[in-house]
Amino acid sequence: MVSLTIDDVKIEVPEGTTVLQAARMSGVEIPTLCDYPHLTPYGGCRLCVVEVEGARLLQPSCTLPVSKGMVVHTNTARVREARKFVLTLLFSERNHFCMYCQVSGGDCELQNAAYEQDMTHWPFQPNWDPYLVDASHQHLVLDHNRCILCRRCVRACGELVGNFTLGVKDRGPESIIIADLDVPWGESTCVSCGTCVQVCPTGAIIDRRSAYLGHEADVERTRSVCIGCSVGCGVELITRDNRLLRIDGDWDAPVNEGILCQIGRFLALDDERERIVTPLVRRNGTLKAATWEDALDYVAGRLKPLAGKKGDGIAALASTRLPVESLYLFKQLFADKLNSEMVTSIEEGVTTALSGKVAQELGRPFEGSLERLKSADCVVAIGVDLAENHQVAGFFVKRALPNGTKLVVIDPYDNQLHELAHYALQPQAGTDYELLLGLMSAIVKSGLSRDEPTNLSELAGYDPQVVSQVTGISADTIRAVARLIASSQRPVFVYGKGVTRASSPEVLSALIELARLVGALTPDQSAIIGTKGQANSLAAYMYGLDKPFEVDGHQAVYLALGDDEPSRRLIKRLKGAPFIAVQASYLSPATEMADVVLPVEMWAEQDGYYLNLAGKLQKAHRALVPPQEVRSNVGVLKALAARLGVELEADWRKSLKKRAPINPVVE
Amino acid sequence: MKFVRSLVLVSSDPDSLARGAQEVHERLQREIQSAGLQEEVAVVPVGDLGRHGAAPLIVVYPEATIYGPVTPDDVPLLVEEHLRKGRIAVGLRASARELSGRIAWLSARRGTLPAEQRIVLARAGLIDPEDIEDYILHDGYEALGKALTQMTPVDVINAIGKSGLRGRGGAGFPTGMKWRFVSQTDSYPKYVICNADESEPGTFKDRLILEGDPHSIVEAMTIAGYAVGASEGYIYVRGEYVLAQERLDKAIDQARQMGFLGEDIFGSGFNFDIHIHTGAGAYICGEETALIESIEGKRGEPRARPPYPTTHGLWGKPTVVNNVETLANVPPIVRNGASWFRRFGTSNSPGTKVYTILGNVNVTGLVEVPMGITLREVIAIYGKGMKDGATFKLAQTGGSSGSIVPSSLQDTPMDFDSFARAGVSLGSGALLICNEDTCVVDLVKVLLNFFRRESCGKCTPCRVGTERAHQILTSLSEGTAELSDLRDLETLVDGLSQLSHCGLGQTAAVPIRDIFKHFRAEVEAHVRLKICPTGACSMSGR
Amino acid sequence: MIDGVRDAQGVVSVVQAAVTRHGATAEALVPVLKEINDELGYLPAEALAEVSRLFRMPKGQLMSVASFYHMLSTRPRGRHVIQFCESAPCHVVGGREVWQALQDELNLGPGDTSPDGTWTLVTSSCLGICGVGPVIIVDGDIYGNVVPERVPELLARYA
Amino acid sequence: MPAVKSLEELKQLRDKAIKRRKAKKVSGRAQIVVGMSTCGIAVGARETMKAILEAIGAEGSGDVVVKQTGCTGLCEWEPIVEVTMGDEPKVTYGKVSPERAREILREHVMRGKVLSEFVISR
Repeated sequence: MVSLTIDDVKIEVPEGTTVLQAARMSGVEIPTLCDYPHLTPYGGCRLCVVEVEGARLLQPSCTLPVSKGMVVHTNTARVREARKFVLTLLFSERNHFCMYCQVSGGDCELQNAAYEQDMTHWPFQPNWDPYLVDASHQHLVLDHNRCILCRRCVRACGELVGNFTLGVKDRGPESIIIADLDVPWGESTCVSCGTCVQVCPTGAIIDRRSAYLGHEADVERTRSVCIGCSVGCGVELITRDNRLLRIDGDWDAPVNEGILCQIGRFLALDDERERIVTPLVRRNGTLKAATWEDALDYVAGRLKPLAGKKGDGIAALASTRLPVESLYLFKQLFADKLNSEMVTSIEEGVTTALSGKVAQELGRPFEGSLERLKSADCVVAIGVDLAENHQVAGFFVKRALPNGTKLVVIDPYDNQLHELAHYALQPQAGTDYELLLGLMSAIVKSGLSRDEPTNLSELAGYDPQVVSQVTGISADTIRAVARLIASSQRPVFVYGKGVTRASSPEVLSALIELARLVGALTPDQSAIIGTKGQANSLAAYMYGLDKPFEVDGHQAVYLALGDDEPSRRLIKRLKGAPFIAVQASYLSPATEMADVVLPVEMWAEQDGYYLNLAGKLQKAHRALVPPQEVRSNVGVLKALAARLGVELEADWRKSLKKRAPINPVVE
Repeated sequence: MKFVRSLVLVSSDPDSLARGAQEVHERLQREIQSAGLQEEVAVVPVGDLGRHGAAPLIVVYPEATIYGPVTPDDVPLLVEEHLRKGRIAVGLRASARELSGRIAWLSARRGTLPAEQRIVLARAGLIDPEDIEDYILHDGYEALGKALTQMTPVDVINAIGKSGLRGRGGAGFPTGMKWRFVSQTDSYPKYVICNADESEPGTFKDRLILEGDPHSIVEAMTIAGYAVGASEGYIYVRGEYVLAQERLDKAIDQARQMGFLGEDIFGSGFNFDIHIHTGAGAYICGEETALIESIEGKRGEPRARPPYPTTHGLWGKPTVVNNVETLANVPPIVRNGASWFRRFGTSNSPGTKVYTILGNVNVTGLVEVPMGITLREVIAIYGKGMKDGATFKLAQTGGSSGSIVPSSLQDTPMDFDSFARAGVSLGSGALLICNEDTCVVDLVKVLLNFFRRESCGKCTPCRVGTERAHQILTSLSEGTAELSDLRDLETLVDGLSQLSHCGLGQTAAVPIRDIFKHFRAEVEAHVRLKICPTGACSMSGR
Repeated sequence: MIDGVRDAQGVVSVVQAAVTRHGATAEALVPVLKEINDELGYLPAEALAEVSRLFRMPKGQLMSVASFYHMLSTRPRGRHVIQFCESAPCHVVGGREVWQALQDELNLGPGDTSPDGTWTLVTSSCLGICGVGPVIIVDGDIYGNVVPERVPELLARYA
Repeated sequence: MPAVKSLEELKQLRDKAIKRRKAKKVSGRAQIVVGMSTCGIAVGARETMKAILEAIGAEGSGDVVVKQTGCTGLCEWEPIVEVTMGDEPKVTYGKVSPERAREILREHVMRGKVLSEFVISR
């Protein structure tokens, strides 16, 4: 600990703390612009300067580490003059006429800083030169006129997302933010994660959708969980008048620490499907609006006679985007109470079969955590394209690469991570098993293994030379990759549903064995991460909702789609079903075929829990009030159960531990 | 170069001229001619020597004897006694009462020869820089041999420390202390970097050393490596210095062949090798942390300090960064000892300093003289006086440090401390001598254009401040400025010097501050009267 | 300097030659860019794309570095590049008049290239040859003690 | 060349070189040194060097050694040429254009007559 004095108050802070952090710890506010808590301090804007006794010049508090006995003054006349001077220069640099800017009025950090310093004008002649506005991006606009060159966007793009699309061209007064080799932003390698817009302090980067829709001052913010995929990123839903304006990453969310991907930030807002606002019942061949009483009675009437029937009873399918509570009620109602043998989820277990197996073999409820990925020095990605799906997990990998983390990608098919990988292995489809054993054999031969292989005799047949014949990957490459993985300190294995021959469990056994061999399985934590599917696919798996969906022969189909979109394959299978009830938020080919449609809340309207890919349980919160006739998924299932005369148990937590009941759920 | 035996300065300010200085000067030249001394004695009219009561004054070097007031009739005696017989013409000396004030220090310099003392440039222009044998013939690699076979690393650091050698890049940090910091840091590997990114306007001393004596740098870096425990060195050579790069390349090759680089140098078990890294046109890379960023393949933006390169330098490892001229002092110090080095210069700034003399003087060039010489001496002795007999107005002492030294300070000894006391900076040693036709606004506008071009753009004060200052100076020179612009300019001076991240922005303010301090009336004339007193500014927007 | 007819493959081979000579480590980046710039006259996008690939360096980062250094150009340049030293030492000994003479001959602003692609005129900070200022450099040939009258003759050597 | 492994070896190397050079001087050869630094080159040192080499070739004045050196800092006088005849003291010429270089060769090197009007130091 280091003790120092800030504004006459003595405090103790850990070594390596910056003066800015120390000041904030002791409740002293120092204005900043280029600094951002989640980015490496840059020391560029100079707004945060403070007076340090003994130092000739004012010091930037954001980059200055504390030292013993330091005496700091943050609000002397000299400091205030300096802040004003810095702001004066920034205002004179480009076009900062606030009245024409969409983020003025409380949203602009530059403007707010000026208000704090009681600035009403600036003495320097402003710069009248117009700068470009790059409006080529699908979601964002880059207006160089408002840019203060703080480089937060550049740092966020590199440090947080690992994408490095944004950069700074030229230098000095000519400096300008660019994308790639100075191409239009919309034509660049930008992945539209939008982290830049979230960190931009001014109106230089604005979001097309929410821009010019009023001030940030009168919005509501709701912390929730993104249900775009199984990563489970924390989000902040920004709403006004029951309208969703924007989605920000939640900086305090432990999973994603503020970053989001395009799906979570932008695409979630772009839902153009038609909303169902009242229950519908098919009469004379057409769906007609009905009361909830009529609709529920109709469904209950059709389902009740089918209770207990196997093969010719009810086939029930739930979306894995539904909250845990709904999945639990759904499972109870159809599997436990109505005794149907065909109760499953929309993923049909495809994405979770592997992880269930891994967890079982490891004797633990869930696999490795994403935290592990953030600190890995070697990532082996098998059958998963982290640039395409589960993108935020991909960002953790990409951003670690400049710090020396090695990446090995094993995927027979096109994979956007191939070009970033130190080794991009494309084995013949269906030869993953051989490749994994080849790697193990090479590790054992090189003497780098950290554990005794349990399958030593088997390995003998998988010399890299032999394996190269099967997989099409050269023996030298196999040896090199083996050396790379085995010599790293914190290797992490990420796999997805693309693992070929997924049906054969030995691939996974091999992967587990490989991980064990290189020390990636320690008693307290495993470094194997399966990416799984949608937001609640792990929960669906835990409730046993993971079998292939068969409609043929069943007399009724109940689909709890929520706001999910049915696949063409699913629609095909529904053809010819005698009775279809759909519990959904939007019109879709499935509702068109339905006999009864029960309107439910979409994701932003519901409260509920989600179990992410690493077994972390998180709560999503309602940010919007649903249309009047729309009910919650839980409410619909409960009402249906009541009509069927069935008692449902509400404690979903207990059963969530059932499938692998060894350790408690991480909460 | 013709090294004259005696140098005679004649004060020729308006006051002296009114009292007959012109006649004294002419008489002096005639007498010297008739005495046949014209090859040995140089007569130089200089500006104001101060002490108008005793004008016209004559100062004779090397004895620094001051005579005055001198009449034409005194001249024959003075020439006969002092210049022919070498005796001081006692009766003609200025009375002690007249020796107070600005020129009083002159007597303190009595006995100092107006000749050069070459330590770092000893071999430049003497040896074939592409021939290692020539270097060895002139004591080359002896210091390295001595260090490696007869001294411990601590001995070497102590020797450099005791010598009082201070960095010649501009800041004047004690070299021995820097080496000690690195040697005491317990993190490996360590690096030695030679900062050869010389880009100060008007400075080319390092180029001369690199082009004329490249082996001295190779030798010095190897000694530094031994002292601090580094086995790898980088020479960051300015991209524009193509010839220097070629010569260094050859020198390193030859040194490797003869075992002065590589493994087990001088049989001592010490290994060292040097890479050349070329810059690509960025003045800011002369700043040591920007230089390190540049070697690491990044934009040359200065890092936040602390931590300093001595603990977190290249690739985050302890690193010594020394300027070329600083390093060139190392082998002679190791060879001859610290006390030998202390014989030159002043006690706080021992050794010599290389100055480049440029601008409106008769002879431009580069000299290496002991620390503490004055501007007046440099102009008179080495510059051979002002060109076309013009009057000295100001000197600009090198880009980044950029002080503008008015003629009133030309008698301040040029060493780190005296200059600092006078509120000016010694800088890298460039002396741009300007005559009375130089407009300070025009000159500073050119300087600020340089700073805005070379600003890296990282910090607001420098990125915007240099631009705004240049804008205001331009409007001054065009006659379109208002009085409020002068206030803004002064605000910029304070902000730039107080808030900039690195030396570039901090010192960009210095020349502006200096002209406000020393030439305020001239600056204000551009606004109040809308005229340029020297006629240099076009005042097109008037 | 630039022949203007190098095809994409030619550009790539220049890049590869430079990388072969210096390597593809971080510290080789600036030297490699410099060599490519010398060879091609500037850094075309194809060359930077290839550097990005070989150094495994994202394009945005690469451009940030490449555009920082004034000896590197990311824009095409004329067949002959004239560097004019605009620093104070050259300025006070007649640099301004030489600049005027260059203007009279070429009528180009700083950084401009003549419409026929013959000349690019760039200003430069001090080149360290102040002892013989004013200084101009044409295609790497250094000329000192330049007086305005000499400018037409100097340019004629290249036209 | 074998690596130098001690101060003693370095001294021996130097002594040998000194002897070798002395022998050259006594033989009465002329040594011409041209200052070849960037500033010298900027004002024509290459042309001067070329003129000297061509003139020597053309007139077959065999016993002349031409060398280069760096810059002494006399920018004003560039290009600078030093002429040393045998063991006579060195004569330094300033502002040596190609024509002047040819003249120096003709008068000083061939006929031993120092062209004092161009001498800046001797």
